[in-house]
Amino acid sequence: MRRAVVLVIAASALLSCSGAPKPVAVSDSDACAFCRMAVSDKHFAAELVAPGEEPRIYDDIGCLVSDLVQHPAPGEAVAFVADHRTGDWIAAPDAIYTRVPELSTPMGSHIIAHMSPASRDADAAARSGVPLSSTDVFGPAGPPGASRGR
Amino acid sequence: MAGESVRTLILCARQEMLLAARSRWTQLFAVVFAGLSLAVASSGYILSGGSGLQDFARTAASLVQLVLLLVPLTSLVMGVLALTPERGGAEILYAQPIARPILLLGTLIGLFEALVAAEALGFGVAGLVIFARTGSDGLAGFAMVAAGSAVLTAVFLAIAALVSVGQHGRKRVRALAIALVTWFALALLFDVAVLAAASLLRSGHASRLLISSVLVNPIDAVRTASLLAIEGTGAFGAGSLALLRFTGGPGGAALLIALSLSLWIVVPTWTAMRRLARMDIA
Amino acid sequence: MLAPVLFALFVAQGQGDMAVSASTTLEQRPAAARLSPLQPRVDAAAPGSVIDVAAGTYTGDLYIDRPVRLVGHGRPLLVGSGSGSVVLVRAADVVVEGFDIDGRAGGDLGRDSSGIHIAAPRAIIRDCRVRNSIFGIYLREANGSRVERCRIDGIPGKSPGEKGSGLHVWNTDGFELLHNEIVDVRDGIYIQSSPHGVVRGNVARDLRYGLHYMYSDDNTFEDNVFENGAAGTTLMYSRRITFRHNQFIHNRGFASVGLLFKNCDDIVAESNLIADNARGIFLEGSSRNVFRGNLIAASDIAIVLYDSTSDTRFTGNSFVGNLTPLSLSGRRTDTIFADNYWSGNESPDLDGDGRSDQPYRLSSLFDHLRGNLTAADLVSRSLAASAVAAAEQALPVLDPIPVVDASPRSHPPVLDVPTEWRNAEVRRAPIGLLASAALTLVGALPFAAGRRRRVVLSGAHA
Amino acid sequence: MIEYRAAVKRFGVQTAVDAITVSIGRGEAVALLGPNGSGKTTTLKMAAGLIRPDAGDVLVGEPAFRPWEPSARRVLSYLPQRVAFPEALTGREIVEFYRRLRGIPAERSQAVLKFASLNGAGERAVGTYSGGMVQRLGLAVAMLPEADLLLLDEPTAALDPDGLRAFYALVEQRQAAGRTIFFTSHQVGDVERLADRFLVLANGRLVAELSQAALRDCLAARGTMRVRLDRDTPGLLEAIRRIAPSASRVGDEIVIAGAASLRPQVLDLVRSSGAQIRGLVAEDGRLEALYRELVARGAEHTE
Repeated sequence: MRRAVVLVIAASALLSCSGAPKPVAVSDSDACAFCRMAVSDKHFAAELVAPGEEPRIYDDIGCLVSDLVQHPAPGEAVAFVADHRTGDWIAAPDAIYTRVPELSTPMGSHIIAHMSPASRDADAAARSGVPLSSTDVFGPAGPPGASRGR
Repeated sequence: MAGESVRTLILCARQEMLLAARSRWTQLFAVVFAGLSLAVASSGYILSGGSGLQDFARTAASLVQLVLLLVPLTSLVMGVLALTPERGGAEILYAQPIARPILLLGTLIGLFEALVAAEALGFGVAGLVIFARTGSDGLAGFAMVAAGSAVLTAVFLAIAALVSVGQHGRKRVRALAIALVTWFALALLFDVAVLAAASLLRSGHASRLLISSVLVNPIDAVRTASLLAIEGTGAFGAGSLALLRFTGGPGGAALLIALSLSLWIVVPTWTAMRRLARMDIA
Repeated sequence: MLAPVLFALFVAQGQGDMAVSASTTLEQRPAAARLSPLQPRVDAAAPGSVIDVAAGTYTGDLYIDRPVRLVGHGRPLLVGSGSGSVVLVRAADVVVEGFDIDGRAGGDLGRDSSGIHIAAPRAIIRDCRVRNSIFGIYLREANGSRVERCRIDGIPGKSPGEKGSGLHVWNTDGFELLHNEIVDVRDGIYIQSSPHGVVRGNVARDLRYGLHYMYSDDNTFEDNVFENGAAGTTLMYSRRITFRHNQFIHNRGFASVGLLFKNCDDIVAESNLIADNARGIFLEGSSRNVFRGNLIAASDIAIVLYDSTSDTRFTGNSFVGNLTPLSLSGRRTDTIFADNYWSGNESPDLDGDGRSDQPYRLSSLFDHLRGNLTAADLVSRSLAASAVAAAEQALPVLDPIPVVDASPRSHPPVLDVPTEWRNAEVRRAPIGLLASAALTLVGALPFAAGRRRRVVLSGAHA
Repeated sequence: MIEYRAAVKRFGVQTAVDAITVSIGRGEAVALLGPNGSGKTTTLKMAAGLIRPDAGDVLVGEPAFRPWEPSARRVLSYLPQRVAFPEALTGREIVEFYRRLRGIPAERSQAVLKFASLNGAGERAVGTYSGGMVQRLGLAVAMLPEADLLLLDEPTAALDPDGLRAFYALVEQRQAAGRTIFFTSHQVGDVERLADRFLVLANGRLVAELSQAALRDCLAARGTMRVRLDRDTPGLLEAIRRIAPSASRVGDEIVIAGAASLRPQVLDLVRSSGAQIRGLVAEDGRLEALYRELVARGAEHTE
């Protein structure tokens, strides 16, 4: 009995340890929180992480944008987008965006993100694209989350 | 010295197994478990309203439910009955020049063997029906269910040992009552409480609470492991994904479940042994 | 300057009112070095002529720019150059039949590299087998084309993100996909911005989605089998799709679902079999849909309903052997359930009108909880979940949003659903039987040995 | 063989055994007497290693070990007041189990079963035994080892005649072999003949310790003589009271309590009074009387 109590306390300790939102890895089996399609290609993915909430994962940056219109993010939420070349997560305010009309993204937004101009330059798929600012993508308020000071 | 202890363990285990094999309760359990397993295995095929869906996973999942319902309760009750001897039964045993923990451990092993034998009988009978009609794809899952049943037996015998220690003679009824309350708490109250708490929390916290509780509660842990083994990651829909993300993948989940269940076996047994070693047989 | 436009575009698209327009640039005639030895015969053919190809292996890509009929005899094998599509159809009224095509895993997703890539109207592809190709057969603005009796196998070992569709239809008005078999691709049949299509008698299995509509109105599909995928069929941002007599079966992954509706309106689903799925039917943001005479069986959850769904009717369906009939996400629903059969309904029919005398309650407190909290799935099959349901039977006030079938059938209706799945083969597992027999024996042994017997003591004498 | 050094045992607020110090040597047969609840069983269980003292110490064997160390219990065999065995097992299976547990040669099983008059019932389940048979089975288990120290808790209380016979035979045989026997009783009469020495407990305290000789003296000193006379002789009672002050007349008898040495003088007085003696009963003191007296005295001490 006493042990069970200790375990419950340990479990609640686990629950309470949530610092700054961190991105979670995407699996094939994740469904897009907006369009419900499987997130099959992590290079186009995005996600919204808020403390104490389940992460919301999107298969396309466009889905993140659309979902934010319908369900505004809580104040502490941070959005992440995948670097199209490497698949690594970048805080959405820090990413640079490109619209590539020739590239079909899972939901057809044609928008991809990169960590830096260097990463974009190294990505053959982005060459024919048009650079966008984060307000171009997310509207005047910009993406949820503060810039991580790059 | 160690060899002698092992010999004593085997002796006690064999004695207890003989006793349990002759016990009406064990025999009743074996018959009921085999009967219900057989019923589950046979009815798995007429589940879908006469359309004859042959679904191994469904059948095996029903077997899991049967195990989760019967095995903890039986193990607790059998354990308490065997470990709370009548007045005068404990004294003559514990006055022998054998450390009490060894006697307890031996008894537990014997009980475990007898109950697992009864369960094996049930699984064997069910398996004969199941594998006469489905391929061998489900073999690993089926073995996993049987193993889960054995683990659950060990867990609840360990709890029975902890509940029973020192409760011989007239205190037997008290031990039995405590055992039943423990069963009720682990089988039902715990999950209900967790669900109630989760419904009040934010989604992330609620997820983590639910997942931790499923790992912590031995009945939930065995159910989760067995159903994942049978049905794969589809067993709990998106819940499986949350679980695997929390535990860092199937390996991590297996490890945590194994750890939780080992603790449930080792800690109560060890505590019971320690308490028995120090207590007065008044 | 661009920003507001772009932003508005996403939002509009999110509402499902807009078709996606742009795509990649069209692949043109490959360089001479990549061309197939058959290319000169095509280049020399008069429009309307038949090119007969004998058995053999032909390596290189084939560019068809005139209305010809390419007929393989003895299943000639066309092996692509490995840098793009193998057969490119660029003229109307082309027929290709009787070929095996190997894409050599070449080309890339962004360029729509396919076994057969069609960008012209009224093509007919028949009796072809495509393997090792990113896309199987691609219809791009190919109005009135038909693909029949083809078999597509994807590139083994690739992740879904790297694969293309088996049959891909884009911006095509009017098409027929008949009796094809598709295995191990991303989506079996993917239809985008393409109205007036017919999809009939196909089998798609072991893949992500069996059939996937995006922004494609006025479509029909029937007599297909969608098996063992992340979803049987997903209908997204489309209207007026009618489908009947299909099978959505064995879709059993994490988030797997037999049928998924996302922002689809005016859909009619009739006489389909939706069985053995993790979730049978998933409905979100969809309106005015009708489900009639379907059999929904052996799912963990028969229907997942988001409160963004409106004005949807389930009538005359049979729900059999599902662990849970309904999971409702959100706070309300106006979905109508009437005249369905529910195997979990035990309420009697005393007046003999074929309907239970009591309405059947589909919702429960627990299902409501799990509808809004995915991890609750983990305890969905616990005693606690059953206890919560039982408590609610006694105290219906516990259910926050009651959903009922007002006139549940007391007996399963006779439905015109496909039946092949019922006769799954009976297999035997000798190892399983042997192990079970051993288990029975081992289990019985202690009980047999425990029977009292005379103990003979060595050296026992007075 | 057994040594209690200011051993104390409390159960909650109650002190069951209160600083007992006593030593029992090899080959002694010592009886522990006292009323119910005086701490006899607790004292015995401390020697059997079933109960640990809260303070003080208990040692058994030579060399001496604390009996709650399992190996120390090799020297002893303990028979509780009431035994119980699993009903589904046969007598023989139980004896065999304990025999193997202590690593005793196989032929002992048959011997002890026979000794306890159970050789006919050895193959029957214990569930079919009478209470006396179960107790005899306990005796059989207790005599399996040739233990140097026999600890017996109320051994005769639940025994049937067969059991009593076996029990006396066992004790005499072990005494003859120089084993130590420590047992409790509150049915003193049955065990008088077995013990060399008597310890009397009251409220957990040792109130008296008597050798058999001292016990005999005590008993003699607490004897009674009742003389029935044919007629009433005035002055005789007063004459007797001069040498035996407790003398009294009860009906037609004169009852004289006191040491046996007084009796000749008393009889002389009777004879000289001229009365005829119709009946005469002379007996030593009963153990119960002594024991009640000692308990009463012990109770005074505690207050």
